Amino acid sequence: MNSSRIPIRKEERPPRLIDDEGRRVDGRLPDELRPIKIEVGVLKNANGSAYVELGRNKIIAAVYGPKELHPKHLALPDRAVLYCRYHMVPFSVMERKSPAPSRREIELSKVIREALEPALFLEYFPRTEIDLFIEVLQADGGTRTAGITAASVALADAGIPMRDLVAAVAVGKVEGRIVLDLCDIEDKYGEGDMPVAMMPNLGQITLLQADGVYSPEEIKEALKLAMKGIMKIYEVQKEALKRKYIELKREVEEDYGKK
Amino acid sequence: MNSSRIPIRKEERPPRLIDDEGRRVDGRLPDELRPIKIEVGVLKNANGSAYVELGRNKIIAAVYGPKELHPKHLALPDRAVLYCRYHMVPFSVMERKSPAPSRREIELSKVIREALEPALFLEYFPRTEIDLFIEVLQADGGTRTAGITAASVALADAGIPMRDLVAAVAVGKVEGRIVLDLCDIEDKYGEGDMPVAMMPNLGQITLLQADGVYSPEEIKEALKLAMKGIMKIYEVQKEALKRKYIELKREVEEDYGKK
Amino acid sequence: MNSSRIPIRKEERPPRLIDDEGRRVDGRLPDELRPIKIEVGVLKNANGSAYVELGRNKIIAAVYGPKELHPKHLALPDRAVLYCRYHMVPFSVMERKSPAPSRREIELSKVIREALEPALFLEYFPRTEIDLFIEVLQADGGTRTAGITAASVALADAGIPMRDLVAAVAVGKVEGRIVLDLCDIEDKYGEGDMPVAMMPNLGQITLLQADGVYSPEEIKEALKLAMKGIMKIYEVQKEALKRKYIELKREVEEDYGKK
Amino acid sequence: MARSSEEIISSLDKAKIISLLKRGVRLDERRLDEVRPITVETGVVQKAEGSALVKLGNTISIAGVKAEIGTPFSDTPNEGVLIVNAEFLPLASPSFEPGPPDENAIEVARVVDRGIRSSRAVSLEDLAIIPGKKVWIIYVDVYVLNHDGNMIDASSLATIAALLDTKIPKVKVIDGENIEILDEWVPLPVRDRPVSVTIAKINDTLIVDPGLEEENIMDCRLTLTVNEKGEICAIQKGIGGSLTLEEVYRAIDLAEKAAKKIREALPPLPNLENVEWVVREEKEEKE
Amino acid sequence: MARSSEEIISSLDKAKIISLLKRGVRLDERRLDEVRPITVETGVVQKAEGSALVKLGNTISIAGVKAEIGTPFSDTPNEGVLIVNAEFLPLASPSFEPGPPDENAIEVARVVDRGIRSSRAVSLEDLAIIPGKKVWIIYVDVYVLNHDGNMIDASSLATIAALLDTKIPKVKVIDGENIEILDEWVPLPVRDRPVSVTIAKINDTLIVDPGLEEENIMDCRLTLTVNEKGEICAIQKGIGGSLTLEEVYRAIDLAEKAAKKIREALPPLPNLENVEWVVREEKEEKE
Amino acid sequence: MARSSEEIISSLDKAKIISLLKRGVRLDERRLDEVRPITVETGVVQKAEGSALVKLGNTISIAGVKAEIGTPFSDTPNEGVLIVNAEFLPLASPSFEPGPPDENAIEVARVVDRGIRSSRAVSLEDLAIIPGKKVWIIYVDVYVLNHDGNMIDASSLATIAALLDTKIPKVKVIDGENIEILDEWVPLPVRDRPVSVTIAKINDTLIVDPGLEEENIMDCRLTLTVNEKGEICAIQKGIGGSLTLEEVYRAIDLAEKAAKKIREALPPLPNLENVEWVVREEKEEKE
Repeated sequence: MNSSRIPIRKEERPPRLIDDEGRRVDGRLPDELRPIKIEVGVLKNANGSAYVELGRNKIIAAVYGPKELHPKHLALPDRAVLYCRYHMVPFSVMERKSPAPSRREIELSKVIREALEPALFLEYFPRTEIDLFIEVLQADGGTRTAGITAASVALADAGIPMRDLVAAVAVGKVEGRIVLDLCDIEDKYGEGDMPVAMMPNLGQITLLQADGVYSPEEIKEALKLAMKGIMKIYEVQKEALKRKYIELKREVEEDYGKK
Repeated sequence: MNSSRIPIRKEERPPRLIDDEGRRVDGRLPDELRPIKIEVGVLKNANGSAYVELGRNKIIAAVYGPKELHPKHLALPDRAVLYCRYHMVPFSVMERKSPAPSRREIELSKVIREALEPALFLEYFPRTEIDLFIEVLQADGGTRTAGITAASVALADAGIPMRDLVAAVAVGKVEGRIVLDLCDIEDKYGEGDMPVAMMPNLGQITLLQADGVYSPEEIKEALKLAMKGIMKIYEVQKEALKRKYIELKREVEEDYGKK
Repeated sequence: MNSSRIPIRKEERPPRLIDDEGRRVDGRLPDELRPIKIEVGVLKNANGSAYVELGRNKIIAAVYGPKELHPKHLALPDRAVLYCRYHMVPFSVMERKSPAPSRREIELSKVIREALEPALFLEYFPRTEIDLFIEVLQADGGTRTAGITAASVALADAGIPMRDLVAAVAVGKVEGRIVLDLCDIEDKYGEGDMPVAMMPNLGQITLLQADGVYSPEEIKEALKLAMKGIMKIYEVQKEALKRKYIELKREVEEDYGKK
Repeated sequence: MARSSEEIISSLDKAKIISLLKRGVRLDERRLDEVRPITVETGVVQKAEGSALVKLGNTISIAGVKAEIGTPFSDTPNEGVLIVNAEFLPLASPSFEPGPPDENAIEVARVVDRGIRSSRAVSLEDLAIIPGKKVWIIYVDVYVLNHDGNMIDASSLATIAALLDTKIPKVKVIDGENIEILDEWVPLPVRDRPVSVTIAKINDTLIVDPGLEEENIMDCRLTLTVNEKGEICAIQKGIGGSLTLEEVYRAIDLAEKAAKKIREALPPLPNLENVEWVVREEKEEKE
Repeated sequence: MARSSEEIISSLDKAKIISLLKRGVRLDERRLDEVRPITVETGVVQKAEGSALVKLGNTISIAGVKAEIGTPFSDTPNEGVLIVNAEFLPLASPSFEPGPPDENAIEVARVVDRGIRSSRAVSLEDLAIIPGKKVWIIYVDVYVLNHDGNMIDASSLATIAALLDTKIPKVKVIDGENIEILDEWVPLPVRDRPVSVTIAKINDTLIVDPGLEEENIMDCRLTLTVNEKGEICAIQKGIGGSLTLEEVYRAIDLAEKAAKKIREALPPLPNLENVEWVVREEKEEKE
Repeated sequence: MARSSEEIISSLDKAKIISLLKRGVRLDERRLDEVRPITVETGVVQKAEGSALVKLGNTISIAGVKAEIGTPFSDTPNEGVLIVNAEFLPLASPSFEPGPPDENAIEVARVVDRGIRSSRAVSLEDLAIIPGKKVWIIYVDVYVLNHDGNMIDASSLATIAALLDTKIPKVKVIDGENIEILDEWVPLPVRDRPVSVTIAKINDTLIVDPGLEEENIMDCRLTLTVNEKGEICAIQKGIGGSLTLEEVYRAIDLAEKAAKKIREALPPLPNLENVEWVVREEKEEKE
């Protein structure tokens, strides 16, 4: 709340967010995803981990558990507790963010947890805790959904039994049009942001939020577009997990070969 | 500590706090209480609750317990622990108050607890906790004493066995005179404030504080005036409890009537 | 980070920190300690305590324990936990320090603990805690080392079995020369500070830190000078403990004498 | 993170609620799409610039507005600042603990804030006094006094009612630099009345405005905030559990209808024609 | 909230103390109205603007004063600011834990502060430098080093002694705007020496200056702060338990007498005649 | 304070490591004075002014630099401000908990900071914009992503690499008062590349760059930071345990050699010839 701060990087609003040919600020069409890359098992210590790049987003997720829960009176007799922390490193954004969790980060940690819970068989691990940590190393719009995409892969990598993967993407409204996968300039200067997560195979929505103003029809259009994007992301998730599995297989075989 | 803040509501000192006829800023005589209203059982979830209006003070008190105390090593083997939190909502005062407890609120929570403890048979409930929450919705001078008045009724409403009710009022010194029940202008611009709580039937003082300068004789005069006010408040407390009891009786009878 | 603060006490850099005759700002020679005074058993409640004056440093240390550790899951099955808190009172320095522990105080609490641990037979007291509190009442350069000197005496006073006392002193670099026991002006305007703690009788270094730039040879010179200072301090520590013992003996004898 | 004690409900109660819902009936005899009785009382705290006490059945929220003059955010130098803070008071429920707002209270505050911000309910550009330097800072503090389910809608309603009740003093700016607070009080520029409606899903049934027992067993909730035009201006899915697309569409229908009903409990929008929040005066040039 | 371990005293000890008190005798052989031996040493910390170490029996408090130039509170623009902070150091007692001040330490700070403020011991209006803009901020930090009962009186005494010991530099204000700190140090404007006296009630007996064992079993305490004229300038009842009117009157008598005695241990009031804290200078007009 | 679970290692493992060390061999087959493979990748976070990801074996640290314009410290009015903050992320190890930095993370930050400050690696006097009023504030945040031992050296390396990667905009000062940020980016004035080398002592053997299993059983560690000239510019002994003078001398030798090797992984120093961070302009005099 201090306007005396002089910003050293300016992100000015471009004159148009969508041009006459329907191209967006980064050249994408309204229903086009940004380039996405997923790597599995990037951290040695975690039971499962994944790294996601989506546009300039760089996000890492790690899973520890199931493990004993301290203090014990917080344990649940009939299922595991899922703990989730979404966090942005201070240099992930234009203006340095305090390392302490903001109200925004606390809310997002909650909705991300609630977006993943429906996919997990938490009842298989009573009295335990599964810890999920999401670190945003660079933020470029859509970090919560990219974080869910990463987290879901990390949970699978940790061998936590799941009903389905959870894939997520944000849709939104930019110059009156519903578009897929907002980048940060669209997020900042557009008219609305609607993050969606689904279990794609089960057709179940596990996260839905929105700001901005929408007619009921626009919401329907947005959700359909989101589903389209989610299906693509789902494929990339599965690819990444398969790749890890194949690598693992090769390593194991090589190990045997050695002997 | 920032004088750059521009106050949007001015509470200027009136030229006189007591006029030639002995009338105070709000027209009261020196030994006159402000209008008082007490309602019992205003909150459904609490085991006991009360709402007090005294002048423009609006205060709500709620009691939960006796209940199990966590963590257990804080429990006492021979009596219940009374926990008390006095809190002002941010918009209860002219200048917005931070919602976090101030040092003042921490001190008042302590002295209020200590003003009520002597009235309670805490030894009847070993190893348990009784929680008392006082929220000041609007503050107008004398909130701690009005809070005690409310809390004592809420404790009775919760069925906690008591030696006596505790009734409380502030007296003080305004333009050299000892007056009863200071309003906030008198509190701010007067010469002293002396909050007093008593178990009226037992003649026992359970809270006594003062700021300002007093001769020993003035203290005696002030305490006598406080007792007078306390007796009136005590009647209103008993009235309120009786009314609740009668209503309850009627409801019960009506319920029986239905059948 | 607020230059609008107007300092009311100026500590200006003297034109020379060492004069042509090798005298330092307070008249000492490079290898000279400041006057030191140690008193044992200055606090009645603590199991052990010591007060140290070194130059204008005034430091008090107290030990409680070995005692039961709460919460119990922090206890170690094979040894006592040593807890250490180094703290400066707000008025111990030129510019008032916030009473909350700073990052500096947290680091120093850690290195002081680690400087004392090697001297203690912690394995004699499994599942317990030994608490060590160091309060800097006035700071004059070298508070961490003077704090260790005090703490070690307080531990001995508490009867905690020790391999050796720990004695400590800072050396440093001032106008290119290695000097013993920096005072605060030398600490502030000199080129480097190197706090050292040892178990003098065992020839073991238990604390070693440095800022400033040193050639390997300068480090050797500095460590030798530190050892020299430490030996002197060690003598004062033992003197102080002996004095306490003699006093105690006299008191006991007098008590018997009375009878 | 762990469900609080109150939420551990016997499987008996759960079975009962579900079997009632299957017959289209609720524990408290409401219809599935029926909101509990609402009362909105404004002006309850005279020392606040605006205030409202809302009862939604037995859920009680109080909101108060305080206004100050302060510095704008660096990325919106020409707008006033609106800050919504929500707290669950320990007197409201045996499951609330004293302490700073937890994730649940923060979620409520942020959902309420989002509805107001998206609908541009308060036109913040009217609250700039000296652009880039001095603007109105509007604090809304919402406190839940009794928790009987659906704190989001109760808090949202209390917030917008308190904003509608708010008056701030007109401000004079002299020579673009000096501020004088006038003794003429004007309504806050409130231009929409967004209403949030929470739908709970219990075992494939959608119900409007869940009560506490319903919340304790719901699979998930969806909150939709609806503006005066019937547009959706904020969405928040909460609690683990999931929804199909069709369920989302049905929830939107339910919310649209309920919002109209709920809005009737609110005071009308203020008449802002000819209202000025800042007057500017240039003193004669010094020679 | 819960009594600390140290306060759980065997009923044997309690019985012993009470039976002694019935015969007018105390554990440490003091009379009922007798204060423990007091020593007050000022100037113990040279880097502080003022300091004092107080021993009240085996209870030890140290207070230090630091002065800064800062901004006044908005409701008292023409007064300096005095802030009293008290902490119970963990080295003072096995029952103290490291951490920010708890309710007990806060109570001590506020009672000490109240006595000084009510008696106008420090004339804050002398500490305004540029009214509304720059004033002296006087911090007093009181630390209890050893707790053997009655920390309020020990801390109160250390505070007033440290204030009496305090010197601040004279300040020059040039053209009503610029501040220059001069090298001439003047005493703080201390104009009264309020003394607090704590009376404990144990089983209907009133005793002055309770020691730790007495505090552990007392029914309640009443602290009365007495100014130079013998007027009462602050009262604080503490600890559950209650008092009759007559007991309050007796406590006042006891406090009046003890205060006179205790005040003898304090340094005298400074001579403030002809002392100026701020000098104002107008530079020649620029043409 | 208590050793974390991970650190409780079976005595079997300990015996194995020690018996290997006696034969001059380490668990991972390194020589005693051998540092694990190092990779340094800079520019990994484009929104940061500078960044670097460092792998030291399986220990991973990421550092990012953000620059702001702010107020200098009152005791160094003519210097920019450098703030190093280190955090151990809970995703880095099963033994790390979410929460503010504990004593271990604070120690890392302060040791890293000390090396940079003592070696004057960043010439802070170049970062003053308007002396006493406006200076560059340089924040370095170092995060450990995977902990496999020796976080100090990994964090120190990431920090200096990120600083070497940093570019800040040139600033124009007009009439000594107004600041304009130009669109010309210049390297941060980094003039030395201090490298920290941590030596562990296990049972009288000194080893360089301890891995996690080695750290868990080490008696103590000594970190020596070495500048470009081969001088020591920071020392930190850590962990209970002790060293003889001779061991310190040997550690210095080991550190000198390792530092040269490690420095090869760093980018070169920037060319600062003719680089200006601030340009000053006087507008024509007003008449």
